[in-house]
Amino acid sequence: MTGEDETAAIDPEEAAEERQRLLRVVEAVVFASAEPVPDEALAERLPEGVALAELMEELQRFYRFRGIHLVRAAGGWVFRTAPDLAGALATERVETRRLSRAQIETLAIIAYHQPVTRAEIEEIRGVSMHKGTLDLLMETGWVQPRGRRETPGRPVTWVTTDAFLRHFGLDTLKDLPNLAELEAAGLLDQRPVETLGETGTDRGEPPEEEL
Amino acid sequence: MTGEDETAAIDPEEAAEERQRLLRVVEAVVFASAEPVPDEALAERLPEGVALAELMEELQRFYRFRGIHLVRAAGGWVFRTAPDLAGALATERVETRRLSRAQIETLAIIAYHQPVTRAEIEEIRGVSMHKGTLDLLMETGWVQPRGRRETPGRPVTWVTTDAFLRHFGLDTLKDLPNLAELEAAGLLDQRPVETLGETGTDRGEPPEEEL
Amino acid sequence: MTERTQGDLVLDLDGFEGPIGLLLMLAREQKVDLRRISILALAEQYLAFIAKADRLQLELAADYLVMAAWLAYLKSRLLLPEPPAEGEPSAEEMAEALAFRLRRLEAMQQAAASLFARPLLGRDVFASGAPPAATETVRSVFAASLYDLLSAYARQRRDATAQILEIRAPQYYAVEDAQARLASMIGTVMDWRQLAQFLPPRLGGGGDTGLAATFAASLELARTGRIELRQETAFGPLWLRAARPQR
Repeated sequence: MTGEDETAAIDPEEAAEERQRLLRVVEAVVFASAEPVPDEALAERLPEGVALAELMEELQRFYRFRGIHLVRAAGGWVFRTAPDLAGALATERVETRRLSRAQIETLAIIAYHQPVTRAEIEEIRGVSMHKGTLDLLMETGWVQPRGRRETPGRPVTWVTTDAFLRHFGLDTLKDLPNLAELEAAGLLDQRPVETLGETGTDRGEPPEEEL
Repeated sequence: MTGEDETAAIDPEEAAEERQRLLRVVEAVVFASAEPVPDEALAERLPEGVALAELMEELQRFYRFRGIHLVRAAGGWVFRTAPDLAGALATERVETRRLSRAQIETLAIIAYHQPVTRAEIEEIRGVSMHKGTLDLLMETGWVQPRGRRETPGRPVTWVTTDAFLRHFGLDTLKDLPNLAELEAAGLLDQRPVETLGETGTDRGEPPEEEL
Repeated sequence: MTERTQGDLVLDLDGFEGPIGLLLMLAREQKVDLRRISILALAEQYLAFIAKADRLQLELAADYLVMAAWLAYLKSRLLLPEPPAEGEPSAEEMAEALAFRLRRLEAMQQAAASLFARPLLGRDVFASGAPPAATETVRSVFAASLYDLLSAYARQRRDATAQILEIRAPQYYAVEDAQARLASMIGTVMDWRQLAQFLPPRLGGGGDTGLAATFAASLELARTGRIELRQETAFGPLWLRAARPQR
């Protein structure tokens, strides 16, 4: 019996079923593999004479509009999530970070004294500012540089943002209580403020250097 | 404008497209996750009011005859290769340590009787437990001690883990095979058989079973 | 020991899983539903098994012998029914308790078989081999309340105010310093000069400790003959000059 005779003897319905089974096998093999599966490795799973390229093309076509795609990568076949869904797949892990004492003081000085230069902040605080302080405050989205002081060197001046107002529940900067009001609220009393320990950020930023 | 007006305003074609997009999103999310994805995690990705159950049913139906299936395991959705392709995927098989008969029985007893103490397992099996039995089951990651029985000595009780559910393809413990029948037959009752005091751990040093 | 005849026992030592396990194995030989099993027949089978093991000099664990004794007792109770003593279970209750244990163990053995007959992960079905997509991003939320902000500002202002009120540590001018200063200066001074001219400039000439220390130093230098002191009136200015070298 020759191969040709055998092929001819196969019931077309059976042949379609067999093809479907082979599609399922390569689908499962590619799915289960940790690495892209090369053509040769897939061909090994299939009976002699099966056109792998056609199978793969059919499978690829099948997944074309789905959430996962069958793609070629690193010399083999692999399933990947559809590139256009990258945004929808992105998950956010929210990490709560506390501001260090130096950072929140700087923020407060910017809020009360804006527009204010870095040197002025340092003068008010009486200590030099750590490099990362303004960077981190920028990261919070609560401060931004705006304008320059028309003095020698034309230093940048810092202001608070709308996000600052939103975060702290203020309508305008005028809502910030003045010193007298802070005093009346007892905020100027001599007592340790423990709610703002020197916790710093999770990044373990070094404390500011005192001058 | 009322909500009804808004709904009515939606183009049916657009709605179908949006539904297709959501299907693709959940498909990709489940595919991309290392662990079964709980309904809540999927619902978070979807707009308010989308019937997740329907989406998942449609997706599950879509994969029903494919080489990979969408299934429930350990309280979430996950893709797995089709069980009937096990033979074709034999090369992917992970060699796991063969469990002894004693270990297999002990695992079943923990699964069906949890939380269950070591003494209770011994009582059911009618033989004292070999030291290594629970150790090895712990090593598989399928069982763990949790809680204590509030009886004299406060013995530790044993339960199965999520890894057990994943490995055995169970969504929840309620999906244990024949659970309802066993319960109905009273075979899972906590029923100390005091008329047979000849086994168990009360006696000094029962011989350990053969492994 | 694989020879198997009707009613005979199969001594399959690998299958030994305690007396209850053995009883269950024997019960299966009866090939009837466990709910209809004859405990009496089972007890006889078990006792025959133990006797045979004994003949073959197989070492059986104590559990098996204890069970044998208990079954012999049960058998006698079942054969010679008599009302049980006060508080003691009847023979039927004892038989039922044993039957329950057999059913329960059998149920667990079947459950184990059903569990392992499922499509198992890593054996029959496989998870996606692809590493999970690295789609997680970390978003930082900064925790700071208005209270934090205001109290920080208030504290900063309070500290700044406190700095202005700070009292400086008093500066003390030591006699030793004054003596060294005076000695180095006087070497070049040939004329009479007022003591006030030798006060350290840091204290602006008016510091009490500067004056007192310099005065004490001048007395010491005069005592050791290095300078000469002169005062014309009481409370008048004090004059000093370097001592004339002795001829």
